[in-house]
Amino acid sequence: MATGNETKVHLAREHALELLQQMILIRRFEEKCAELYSAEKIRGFLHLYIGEEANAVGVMQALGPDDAIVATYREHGHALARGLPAGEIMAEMFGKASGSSRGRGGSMHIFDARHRFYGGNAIVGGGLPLAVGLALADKMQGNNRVTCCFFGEGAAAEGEFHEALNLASLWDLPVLFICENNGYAMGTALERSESNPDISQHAAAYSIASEAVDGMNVVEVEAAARRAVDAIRAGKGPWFLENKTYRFRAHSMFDAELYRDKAEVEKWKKIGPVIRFSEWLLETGMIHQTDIDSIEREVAQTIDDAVAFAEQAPWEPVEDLTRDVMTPPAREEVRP
Amino acid sequence: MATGNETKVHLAREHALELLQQMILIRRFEEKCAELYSAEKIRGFLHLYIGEEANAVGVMQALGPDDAIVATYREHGHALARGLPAGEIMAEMFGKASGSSRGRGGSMHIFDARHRFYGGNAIVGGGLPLAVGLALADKMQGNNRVTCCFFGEGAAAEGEFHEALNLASLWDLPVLFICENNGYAMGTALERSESNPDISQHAAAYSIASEAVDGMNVVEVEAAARRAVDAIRAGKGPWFLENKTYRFRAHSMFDAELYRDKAEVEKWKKIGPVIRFSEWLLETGMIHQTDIDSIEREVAQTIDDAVAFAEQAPWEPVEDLTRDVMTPPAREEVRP
Amino acid sequence: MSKTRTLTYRDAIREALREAMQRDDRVFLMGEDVGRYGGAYACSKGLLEEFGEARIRDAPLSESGFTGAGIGAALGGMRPIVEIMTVNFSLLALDQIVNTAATLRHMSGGQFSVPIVIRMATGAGRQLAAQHSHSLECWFAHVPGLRVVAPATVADARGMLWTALQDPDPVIIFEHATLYNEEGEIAAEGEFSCDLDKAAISRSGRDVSLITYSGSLSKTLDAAQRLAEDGIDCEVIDLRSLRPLDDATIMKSVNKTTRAVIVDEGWRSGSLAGEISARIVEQAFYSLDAPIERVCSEEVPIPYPSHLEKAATPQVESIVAAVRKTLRT
Amino acid sequence: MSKTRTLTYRDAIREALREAMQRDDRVFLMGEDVGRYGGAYACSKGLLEEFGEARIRDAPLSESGFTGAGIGAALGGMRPIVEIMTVNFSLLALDQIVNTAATLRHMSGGQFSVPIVIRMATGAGRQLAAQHSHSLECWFAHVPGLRVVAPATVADARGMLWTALQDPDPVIIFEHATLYNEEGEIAAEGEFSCDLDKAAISRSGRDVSLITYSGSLSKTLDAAQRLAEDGIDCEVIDLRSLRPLDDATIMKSVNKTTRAVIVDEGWRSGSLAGEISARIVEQAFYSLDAPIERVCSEEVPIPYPSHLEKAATPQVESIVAAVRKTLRT
Ligand SMILES: Cc1ncc(C[n+]2csc(CCOP(=O)(O)OP(=O)(O)O)c2C)c(N)n1
Ligand SMILES: Cc1ncc(C[n+]2csc(CCOP(=O)(O)OP(=O)(O)O)c2C)c(N)n1
Ligand SMILES: [Mg+2]
Ligand SMILES: [Mg+2]
Repeated sequence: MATGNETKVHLAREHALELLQQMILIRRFEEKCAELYSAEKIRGFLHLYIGEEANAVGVMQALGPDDAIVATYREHGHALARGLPAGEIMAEMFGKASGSSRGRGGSMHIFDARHRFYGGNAIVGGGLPLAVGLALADKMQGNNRVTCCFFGEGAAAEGEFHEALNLASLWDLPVLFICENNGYAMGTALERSESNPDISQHAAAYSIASEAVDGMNVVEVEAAARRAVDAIRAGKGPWFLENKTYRFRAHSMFDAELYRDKAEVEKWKKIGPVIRFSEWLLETGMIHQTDIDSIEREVAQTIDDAVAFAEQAPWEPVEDLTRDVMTPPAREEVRP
Repeated sequence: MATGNETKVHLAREHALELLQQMILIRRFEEKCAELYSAEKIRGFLHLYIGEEANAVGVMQALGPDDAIVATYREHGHALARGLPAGEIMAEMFGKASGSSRGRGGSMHIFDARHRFYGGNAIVGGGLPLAVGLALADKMQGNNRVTCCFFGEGAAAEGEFHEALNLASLWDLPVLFICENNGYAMGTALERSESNPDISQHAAAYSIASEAVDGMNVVEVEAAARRAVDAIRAGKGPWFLENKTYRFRAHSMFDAELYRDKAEVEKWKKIGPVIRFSEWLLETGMIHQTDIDSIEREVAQTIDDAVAFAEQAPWEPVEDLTRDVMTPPAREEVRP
Repeated sequence: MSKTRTLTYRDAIREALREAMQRDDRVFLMGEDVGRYGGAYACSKGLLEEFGEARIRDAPLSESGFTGAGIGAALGGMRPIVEIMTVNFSLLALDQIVNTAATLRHMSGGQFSVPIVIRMATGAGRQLAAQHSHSLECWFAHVPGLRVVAPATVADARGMLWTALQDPDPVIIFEHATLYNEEGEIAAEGEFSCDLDKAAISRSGRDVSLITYSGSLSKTLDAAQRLAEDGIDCEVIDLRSLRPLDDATIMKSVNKTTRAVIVDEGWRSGSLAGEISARIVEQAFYSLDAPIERVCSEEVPIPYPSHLEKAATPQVESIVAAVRKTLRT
Repeated sequence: MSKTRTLTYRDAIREALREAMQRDDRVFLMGEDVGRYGGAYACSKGLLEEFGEARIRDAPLSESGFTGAGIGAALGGMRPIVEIMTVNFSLLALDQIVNTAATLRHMSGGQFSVPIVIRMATGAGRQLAAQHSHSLECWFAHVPGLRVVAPATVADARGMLWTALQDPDPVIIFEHATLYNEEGEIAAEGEFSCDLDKAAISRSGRDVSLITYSGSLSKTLDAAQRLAEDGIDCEVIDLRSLRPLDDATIMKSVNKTTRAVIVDEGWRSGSLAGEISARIVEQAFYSLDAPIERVCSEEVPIPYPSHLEKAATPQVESIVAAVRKTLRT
């Protein structure tokens, strides 16, 4: 995987394979989730990211291990791209004690302190002020870290979105805002919820630099994210990317999809991030079908392992019901 | 008083005197309030409008009796300019049963159904969604009415401001937004609360037409309000005016004014709406000192009457404490 | 009139919405995804086609904004029904509901009433975890200026809406998320609207009064059934109205049975059950033969896994145990 | 250590803020007008000059935004003190407080704690009418994941903040708006921090337990004083902590006196007083010689005029009357 601060993406073969591998992992992982949802292994709300993989995968390339991530209820992709163990994510969805959040959160609330992955927030817009605060803490402590906040275009109508953008800009905080504009908030098309559907203009109203990005193109997303992260690390305050993307599946497993045409979905599927990137790589000769086959095999193995891990993971004992509501005294920090 | 839909202000002598009279009434009324606050006749929070009179007076000229007003806790001026009886406003501040709101509300909560005066709202930004709803009701019922919503520039940072602007524009509602930008929200200067202190840019982000206006110049305010109201009545959706103004007094009677220079206040006082307008009228020869004297006399009488009315007004009996929490069954409407 | 039909709670709501829209052209429905999507819980499916976009009004994600707009529209002569998807999201609208809707009449000295109806889903039981499963009915029931109801039956889901719309003051309707698929019988035709004030005796009995509401009613009835097999005769009260509370019905029952168990899905501390217990002590202290028992949710944000979610909320077993406990003394 | 000094509640808070800032550089104060203006209630006057704009951080009017930012900053290793001017405005921040701060630890399976302190003014008594005078402590006390305290004395105003800052979980501190000018004695120097858990016996007595908190404490003590003149010996309990409640102290007192009166400025229906009453019934039923009395606010948005505001809220007279009533039976 490419590292360093260069804005230009070095599309070395190895990096290309890495990007493709991650997107395919997310795709297959979520296809499995849908299956397991039907099998009633996964319950509650399940929001799939299928079609939007290029965004999480592209953006994560630009972030280092010390940076922080805040995501939404549609966060399996972000969690996987961030490197959270697939088994723990799956166990979380099973509600098992070995899950990322001890099974307490489920699909919408995946957390991982080791990866500075701050959820998993099922309140639309609710993660934005949180991200601002994480960045504020970094700024006040002199850490050169970035907080990356993912949210949907639907969140842009919420007051919390605006309050957060204003604070981030006013205080010059190192926040990377990633608006994953997939055109719909549940069944509401953007034009029907925003008087001005050009989301990046809102960023401009707060004097935040912004860019619109093709969120179906992982290379473009990575490049834009690198530019943004470089600017943020250089102390230029927050940055806003609007990634134009699309979800191929229903909003959640309860959605009858009455609000959009099948044809529209099909049109977008043709330019899907996985198919487009892999075809392009094949065409340029950078990779071969055998590479894809071996990725698929590896991914299948990872997912099998994840499911096995989740299956055999223990349930939290009922006696522990009220643990982790308050921090137990023993763990209390003593300072200064 | 000039009526009709013309955008151009006919500054006939009579109209000029009317504008001046209203501004002086507000000025003297509030000076009296300050006195009565020291005398402990008025209690709670008292926010004076002194210095900002041109805004309420100018805007009200453009509105008809069927239009609706939503204001803030700094609303004595708006209430007077809207034509609410001074005695009832004063009685409200005394907490008497003859007050505009039966004394239940006090200075921050003046209401008057006869004048479609919907308060008096002490939650910064809280009136904006309300105004949107009033306008929505008009639109749905086919009424060609305008809802005029006053608020301070401090409100622009609140999420409710943004949610309301979006709804008004998205649904093309007849709302006239009047941002009274007096430079401070309590002790916080605009530059210290908005990453982009150009408030009208926020309106633009929602595709709402806007104009910045000299809020110390009553004639200019009236002209701008007429243009706005004409556009709204013509079905062009909401309109946004940013009136640049200044408050000469403290935020409330508790404010030590640590956050601004005396010199700044003095500078603004020199271009105060009353002094500037009256001097200009005298210079042009449209009015004479005797006109001003007679306005002052009339106003003094009005205020004396108002205070007398408030003094002699009855207190609400304690037995009626819980009246007007719920609508009594007798008053229930039967329909359809 | 003796003919009946079976329908789901969801369909009852849809029918009530439809009827209200037909009967009064001031009525409209506003909320996130009530139109094209058909409602998060599908309560308004099909209504957009019948009544159009103006009256089945999809709102952007802005709970405070559209709830406030509903309040304004009510002031302006309309009869809005605002749908908030889940009580957790209503936290974003509480400023408008509490600081404006509930106070406006009083602050204006009685000049302005706010005839708005706000519907929202509440409660746990669908494994939606800590940000979608709260039961905050007690918060709303605390606020003067609001009326709060909780239809627990299909008949009430069908009947309360129209009455709420006739009310000149704000009415909050709580719909428990586990009820939407429940079926019940109602009259085939006629007038369905019903009162909003009175608690109902869902089952009459002599030994102990079980007081409950909303999603806990059916669990409580099941518990009563199970206890009946052991010869314990429970009276079950469905509160229906959470503000005001129907003290008379409660006290009459407790005076008769001398024992009370309150079943409430709210977290125990500060629950509505606490209020009811306090009232019984104030009004029927000398009738009581045993301490009042409360069966409430445990003090934990609702966890995702089914076994923990069940353990966190009232269940038939915990109700049965509480009844046995109150009878042992 | 026996030397004492007199200071106001406001100054006690300021001193506590100052000390916290000096002791721990992770601590900062954030809120509307905490800096240049000196705080709406002047609690932070002078601190900007001492600690600078980064640590005495004026926030734009955006309660949800800056409260959420405080939560994030707490996650990020800081120890933020967020000031919300008045509990009424906290309605705009409840989503962040309840859906995020209170749930995050649980939802993350214990990985993330949120060591934030949120201070806010509460209560009536200053003629600020229906949008500035609520007492919603009971709402917060209902929520698992929060700790809620209400310093009623100058010593607690001085001492609770530091302890709250040591707590790894969110702590809400309610400051009654009528207390800021009150004076009290505290030690001249030394360590001021005090526990957050235990109720205090503010006056010990044998005849009846008066249980109260925050702004009602001094009224309750005055009532006890007046009753003492008639030979009635009241025990007065200052709850101090509203979540968790110190049941042990309450029950010990009630077991001794056999009678309880709860004084709570919240509206009666759904008040914290209801919860306390329910707990007494659950834990000390057989000790009770009379129904528990509640002295609460009337069910009305707080009106502006002084005589109505007084009538709406607990007063010495109403407390005295309630005590006499409970003793008559
Ligand atoms: C405050 C709030 N309101 C409503 C919801 C219900 N809801 C969940 S997802 C969603 C749509 C969000 O759309 P968007 O932000 O575009 O994200 P996407 O789902 O498209 O990724 C809605 C309305 C919620 N979770 N939170
Ligand atoms: C939601 C909310 N937060 C805080 C306050 C306290 N407060 C009252 S007025 C005010 C300043 C408002 O400034 P602005 O909107 O510019 O109006 P101005 O007072 O200058 O007319 C503040 C912070 C409030 N009333 N409501
Ligand atoms: Mg979307
Ligand atoms: Mg201002």
